[in-house]
Amino acid sequence: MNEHAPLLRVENLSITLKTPSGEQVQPLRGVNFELSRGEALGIVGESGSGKSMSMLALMGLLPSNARRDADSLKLGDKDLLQIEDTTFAREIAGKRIGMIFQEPMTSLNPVYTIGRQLIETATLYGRGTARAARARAIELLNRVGVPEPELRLDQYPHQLSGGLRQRVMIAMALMNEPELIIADEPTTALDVTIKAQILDLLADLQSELGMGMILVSHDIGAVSRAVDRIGVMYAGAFVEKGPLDDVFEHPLHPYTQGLLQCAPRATLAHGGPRLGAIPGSVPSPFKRLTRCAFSDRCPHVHDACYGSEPALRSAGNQAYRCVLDAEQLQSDNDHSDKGVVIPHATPVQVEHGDPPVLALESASCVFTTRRGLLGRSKDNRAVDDVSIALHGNEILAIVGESGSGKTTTARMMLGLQQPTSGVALFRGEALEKSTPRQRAQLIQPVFQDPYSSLNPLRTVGDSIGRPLVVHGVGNRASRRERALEIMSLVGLPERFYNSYPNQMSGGQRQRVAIARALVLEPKVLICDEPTSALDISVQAQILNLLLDLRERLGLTYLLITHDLAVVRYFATRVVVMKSGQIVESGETERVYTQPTHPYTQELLASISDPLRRSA
Amino acid sequence: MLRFAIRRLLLALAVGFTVSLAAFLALQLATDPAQAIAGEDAEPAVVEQIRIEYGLDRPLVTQYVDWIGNVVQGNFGESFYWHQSVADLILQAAPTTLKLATFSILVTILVAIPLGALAAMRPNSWVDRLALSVSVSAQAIPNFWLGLVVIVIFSVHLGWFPVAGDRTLAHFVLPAFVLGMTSVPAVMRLTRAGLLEAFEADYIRTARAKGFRGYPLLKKQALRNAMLPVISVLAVQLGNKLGGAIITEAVFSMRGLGRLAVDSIQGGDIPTVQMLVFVFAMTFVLLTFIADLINAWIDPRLRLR
Amino acid sequence: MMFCPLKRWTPASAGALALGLTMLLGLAGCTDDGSQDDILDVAFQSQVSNLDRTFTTKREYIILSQLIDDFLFDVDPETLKYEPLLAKSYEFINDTTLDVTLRDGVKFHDGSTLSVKDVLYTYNFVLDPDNGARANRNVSDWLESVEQIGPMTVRFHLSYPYPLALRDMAVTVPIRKAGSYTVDGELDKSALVTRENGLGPYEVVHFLPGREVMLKRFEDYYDGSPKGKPAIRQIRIHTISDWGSAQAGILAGELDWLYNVPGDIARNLDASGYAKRLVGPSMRIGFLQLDAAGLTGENAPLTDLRVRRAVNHAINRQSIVENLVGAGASLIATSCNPVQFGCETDVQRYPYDPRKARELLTEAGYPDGFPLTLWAYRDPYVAEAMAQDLRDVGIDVSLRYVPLPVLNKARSAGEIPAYFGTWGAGGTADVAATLSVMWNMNTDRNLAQDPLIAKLVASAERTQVKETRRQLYSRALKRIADQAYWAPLYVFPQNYVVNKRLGFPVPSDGLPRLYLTHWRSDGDSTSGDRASGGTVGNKGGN
Amino acid sequence: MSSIDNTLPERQTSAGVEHTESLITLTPRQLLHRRAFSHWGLIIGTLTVIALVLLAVVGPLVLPFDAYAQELAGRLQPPVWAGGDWAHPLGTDHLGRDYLARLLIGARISLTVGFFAATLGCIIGVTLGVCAGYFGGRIDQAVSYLLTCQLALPQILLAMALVFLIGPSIYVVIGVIGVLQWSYFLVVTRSAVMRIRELDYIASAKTIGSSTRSIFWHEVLPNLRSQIIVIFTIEMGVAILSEAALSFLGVGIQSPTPSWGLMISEGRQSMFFNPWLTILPGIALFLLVMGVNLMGDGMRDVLTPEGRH
Repeated sequence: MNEHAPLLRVENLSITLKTPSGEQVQPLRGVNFELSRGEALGIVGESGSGKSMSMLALMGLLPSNARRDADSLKLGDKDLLQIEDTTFAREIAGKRIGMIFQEPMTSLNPVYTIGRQLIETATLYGRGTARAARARAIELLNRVGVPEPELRLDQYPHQLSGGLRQRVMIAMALMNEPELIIADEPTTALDVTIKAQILDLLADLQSELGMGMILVSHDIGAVSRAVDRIGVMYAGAFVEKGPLDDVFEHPLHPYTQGLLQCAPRATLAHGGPRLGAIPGSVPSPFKRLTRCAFSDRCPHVHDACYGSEPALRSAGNQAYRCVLDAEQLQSDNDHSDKGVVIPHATPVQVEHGDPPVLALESASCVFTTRRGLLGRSKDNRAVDDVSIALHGNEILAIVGESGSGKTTTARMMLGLQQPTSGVALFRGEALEKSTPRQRAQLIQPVFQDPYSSLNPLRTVGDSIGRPLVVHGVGNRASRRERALEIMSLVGLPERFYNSYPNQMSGGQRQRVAIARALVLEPKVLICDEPTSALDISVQAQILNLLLDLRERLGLTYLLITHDLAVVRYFATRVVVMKSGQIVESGETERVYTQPTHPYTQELLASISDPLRRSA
Repeated sequence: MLRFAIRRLLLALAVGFTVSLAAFLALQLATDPAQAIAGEDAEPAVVEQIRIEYGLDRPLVTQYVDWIGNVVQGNFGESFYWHQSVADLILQAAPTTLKLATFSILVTILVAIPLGALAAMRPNSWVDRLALSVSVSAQAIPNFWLGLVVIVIFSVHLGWFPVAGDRTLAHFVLPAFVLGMTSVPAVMRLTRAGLLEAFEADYIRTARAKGFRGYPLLKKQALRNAMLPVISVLAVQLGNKLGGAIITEAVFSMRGLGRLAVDSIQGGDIPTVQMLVFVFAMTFVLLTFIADLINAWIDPRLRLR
Repeated sequence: MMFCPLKRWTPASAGALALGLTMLLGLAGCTDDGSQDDILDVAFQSQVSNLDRTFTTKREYIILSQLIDDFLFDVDPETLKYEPLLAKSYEFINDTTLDVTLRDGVKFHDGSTLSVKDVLYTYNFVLDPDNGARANRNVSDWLESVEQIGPMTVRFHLSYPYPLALRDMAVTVPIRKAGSYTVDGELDKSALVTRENGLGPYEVVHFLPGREVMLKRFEDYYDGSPKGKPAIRQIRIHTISDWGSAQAGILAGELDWLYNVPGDIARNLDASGYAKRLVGPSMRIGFLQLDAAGLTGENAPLTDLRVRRAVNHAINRQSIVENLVGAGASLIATSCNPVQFGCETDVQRYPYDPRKARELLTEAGYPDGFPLTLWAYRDPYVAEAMAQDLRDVGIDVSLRYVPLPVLNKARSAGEIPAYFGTWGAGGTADVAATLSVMWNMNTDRNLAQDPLIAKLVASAERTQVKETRRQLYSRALKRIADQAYWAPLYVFPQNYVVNKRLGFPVPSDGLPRLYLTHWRSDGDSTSGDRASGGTVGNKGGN
Repeated sequence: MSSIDNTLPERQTSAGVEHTESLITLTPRQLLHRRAFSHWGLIIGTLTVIALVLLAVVGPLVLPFDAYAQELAGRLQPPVWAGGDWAHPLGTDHLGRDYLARLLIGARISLTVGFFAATLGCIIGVTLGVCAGYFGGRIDQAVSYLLTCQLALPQILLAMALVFLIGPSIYVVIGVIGVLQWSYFLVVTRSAVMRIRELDYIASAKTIGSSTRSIFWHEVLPNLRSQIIVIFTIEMGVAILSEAALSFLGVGIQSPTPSWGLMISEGRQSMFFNPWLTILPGIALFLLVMGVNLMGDGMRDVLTPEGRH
């Protein structure tokens, strides 16, 4: 048709899922957007918001129990609603639309070579000759930054690192020179430094090749690195759309506002304002919504919100879904942002003078693997000569990428892992000299995955009361009382007492885990990635809770994380680890502002902050 | 690779000797081989003569250690009962069992894998239900009984196949069917499960995004991954069939290794039983080794070892 | 055999089956007439692992040996008399000297001619204990030496007057060609295991151990043999150890001859019209052996005579024989087969009387019975019926049905209080073959350990005077019955199931002579040619 | 407490599409019930097994037939539909014993052997599996070797030798089958324990000071329960068939005790002439094993839905 027709037009796209129990679910409820040629659109939202689902719907990759409805679904002048799935597969999929997925580890077929997988994309249905495809594959691998491409063609996915695999995925998506490339959470599984490289590569390729690109992510910072426009999804629909800078600078929808406020920012100095958490979590897609989807979490909610779901309204370049006027929303946001500055939890006096509460001295940890009774053993040095001191009341963060040894370090400090050499000290005494029960009363962990940290067969009350049972404290009634007390401390309503973990959301489970850790009144909490499995709004709730608890109970935290933003917001002191060794440590602000080690500098360079970019 | 092969061979030997020791002890304690050799009406003097002649009066430890020594030197011993070298006996009986095992595993493959694949392509369809019914039934039918039933129907009433024995290929049709059906449930379920799991894998989503659909998706993307556990199980099943076709061989009066084993046990022929058990165990371990090799060929991730 | 095209059905033609089902059904009806190919298909239950009678003892080998070997003497299947076979004539010079003159022109299967040298070699081989011939124990006992005294005459020197010398020569010592067991100058006992060089009416075509023996008529078999020239060209011996398959084989026309067939099966097959059943006598008797000596424990209940008598009274032999064993069986009250020489039948009898049995048990101090393990290795139904009879009088019997080697092991370890035993006496019509084995003091078969009986039997074995022997045996058997050491049961019938077109003379000693079989031209005759050995060949040519 | 501003909203919600809201409000037990009562295979299997158990338990007490009484004169009578009479509805066997009564007692034998053999196998397999999975290292390697030996051992051969050695009785049969059938328990518990061992709630139990034994009993074993129940059921089916096979080969249950496998073997002698002797126990065996297997499959679907395929 004409040159000015949008590359992609999606009107009122909905998905209905039928569950095995016969219920109807609507994970996507009327999504509209357009994408011009050469434009990059970012779609952000928390898990369950429907962002990935809408992309799968576009590509015809929905599960068999899903039904797709739309008023219009057009790629250029091709009406995708009118063509058979086989035609779509032949003419569109992989040819005019290329797609990149989240998990580079599993998204490539492990049993075939890289070359075969690249080439088959271009030869399927007689799209091209194998020889041409091979040349194209080499050229593309070169372009996406895969060294020695000809060698790589004969390698298998497991022989490549995660970053390289994602580059291969990108090359694969580009094999047939698509008009549109869809990247669904392309960097979520990657380490921070790689993440930045991949995003920059995508942005470069998009502008260089003039393709349309849709970048889907839960990470606002990541998206901001590579797109022009942004759409924010909530509960199966867009709540706000607009040019990147406009949306970030003047968020209109209360959800967008909340989202921006609750993300800790690596560019803001430690001890900034308290995170603006959005209470609650995303509504279930099982409810038929007859009101604003955000109404039960919204600070501005009033009667009009319950009548029906508001339509998208436009304000300048932006569009938003709210009953309130743009000006009012704008001012409310400014008000909450600058007016009532909720302060960061008051810094508690750190007892640097005293001997450290918990320390590792020249600790190393070597794992020996042996294959079979007669096999040769192989040593893997996970932690190499690490000394860390944790002082009373401080929040010490250990930061590093995967494989840096930070979790092993934490396990040694918990007493779960014996150092191969060196020693773990608690208040100057060797940790191993104390009994597990003595340790338990002083140090407790909070783990990363709230799904695996609770025994699925125990109720919340039982899980929280379990340490008391093990330590033989109190009787049944007193334990129940104590558990309820702690539940209220961590913000869990009493009615959860008899619930099972499978009945709870991730944030709620993490509260249960924290409650269980607190029930013995320990002095130190060792938090291993406590929020990395949680949505960003829930992360803020948990971080705030941890800060409040520290203030109330005088706790000392050891935080293990890969998230540089969380560290700067949360920690008083930071230790940077790489390959089992400490490369840098010091006061948080000092490390963030004057990093000395090149690796720290590299880490910090990978930070992408939407507001800093727009600023 | 070579180290791996050698290690597997050592494992096979160790397992073989351990297992044959169990057989040796069990039989020594249970039967009187000398009497078995002599037969029903033998006179005691003859039995005693036989006992000395075959060295059955020596201490058990000596007997077993001597046996190991002989096996290591490649001497598999003389059967008391059959008056032949055990190696010859096994070589004579092996073709029948090998044929039976091969045909029956072919039956298994030809029935189970297509059925499992069809079921996986259309989960919860009528094909799936049919496949499930076949598997549930095949799992519940005692195979010795099925053997009798098919003999009555196909051999005696219809006269299509010979009744018993192993002379011609036609003799193998019914037993291979009966024995093959015993492995169908496991293999079919694994095929179906493997494919369903593969279909849900991320790389299949990638392939679908590239334009793969339908049969090419199954054949070029999912099948190879799904076959890994199937191949391991087929190896185990083949091992069981080589070592354990006892009932089928009994029902169809075939004279393969299973029959040889039963006769040797009943006849208290320790050298034969010991060697059979040893060979079975070795075969089993080596078959799993071969399955591992095939799997490593299919899946490059397994080649690291 | 079945010359059905379907025999060549292979998996490859699976498609054809689906397409032409109807056609195939039509073809499936093609019948098998065993006589067409002139092969007699025979099934043994027990596998044949060795063709050499010199080193084997089982019944199957004796049958086989009848076909491929000849002996100096032969047992007439009708009269059970010992007749010269390879011998042209014989003469007892005195009690301990026997001269045997050989026939002329007798050929081995390899074409060489039988000479005195071969006979001397054979007997000397057997006499040397180092050679391990199975007959050594029997023969070396009574035979001192052999020597040549004429061009075709051999003299046997006996150590003492031995009544069963001719039997041993007729059953246990097949004549071998001189040097048969010497291979490359060394003794090789397995020289003839797979490829016999015999003198018998059939020669081996091929032998698959444990599986199949194929024999063909030996065309150079000597004229004038009492065995006669065989009628059927080939005999194939299968091993089918299971009665289900054997029946199926008969029904499908794949087998022509079965023996030792359980009564039920024989009856059923006969009634089916596919084959006919022939019943003949056998030498085998069945009995319960009781631990009278207390081998399983000094105060074992069976050491008490009253308990043993109770056991004898408790078993309903009549019902068992009528219902389970079937036609051809006969009850016995004494511990031997009445057709045997010396088998005294006028002994103490214990008729079926459960009440008496209970009384005896009460008398013996077991009013509530006692636990007893009854062992058995064959005829499970009979064993079960007996177990039930014993339970009915209050003995708490648990039946232990095991393969023979297991039973033997337990018996030699003295762990068997009672077992259901059988004894075929090697087909010998003389109680010596039963009593000397069962009642000497050294055998673990002797659960009574009665020295008196052992002595009687031993002295009977050392005399050639028939009447003396008869009296000694009679005393022994009467004592056995008085003491109720055994519970004698019945003489086994010998059931044969044969192709309806097969002529097979039923032997009176239970040892089938397959060389006497022939195809009948009168087709479906129902009259079994019972013991009609005379109808075939020229028996008794001497 | 009230100073903490982030208490949860009253309305409970979920983020995942994979969970349905109504399911998420159920306790694990309710979830189980709901899944169980909508699973047809499970229902049919369970009903079959219950029916057979009732027949086995109650039948012999109610019916006027004796499974052991021999009546040699009345042997091999056909069932009623084949010309027999109601004195013996399913006819009589080779010794004139009532076939119906024997079939019912045979059900007891099958169930008893199946249950106890699976129990024995379960104890052995789970013990080894938990040890191997939890401790790993040399213990794991030793157990693996044991497993290889067990798998490499032709089971029927050893079973025969053992039965000859010890003498056939129901205890020996249970022992033999149990001792030879634990590999599945071992393999599954081993890998499950290896997985559970790495879960954070085990680490958490350690850090609250639980002893290893307490972790075994309170954290690991309860979470194996579903898998063990499922395997137990499946292995029970296998054990029932194994018993039948051993008895068929004459090295299992000893007559006069009726076992279906033994009855098939006895009936086999006259299968061409008295086919019911073979067919009836075969069908009974088929029904029971199918019932047990359907139950096992159903329980797998219901108890461990994550491994549904």
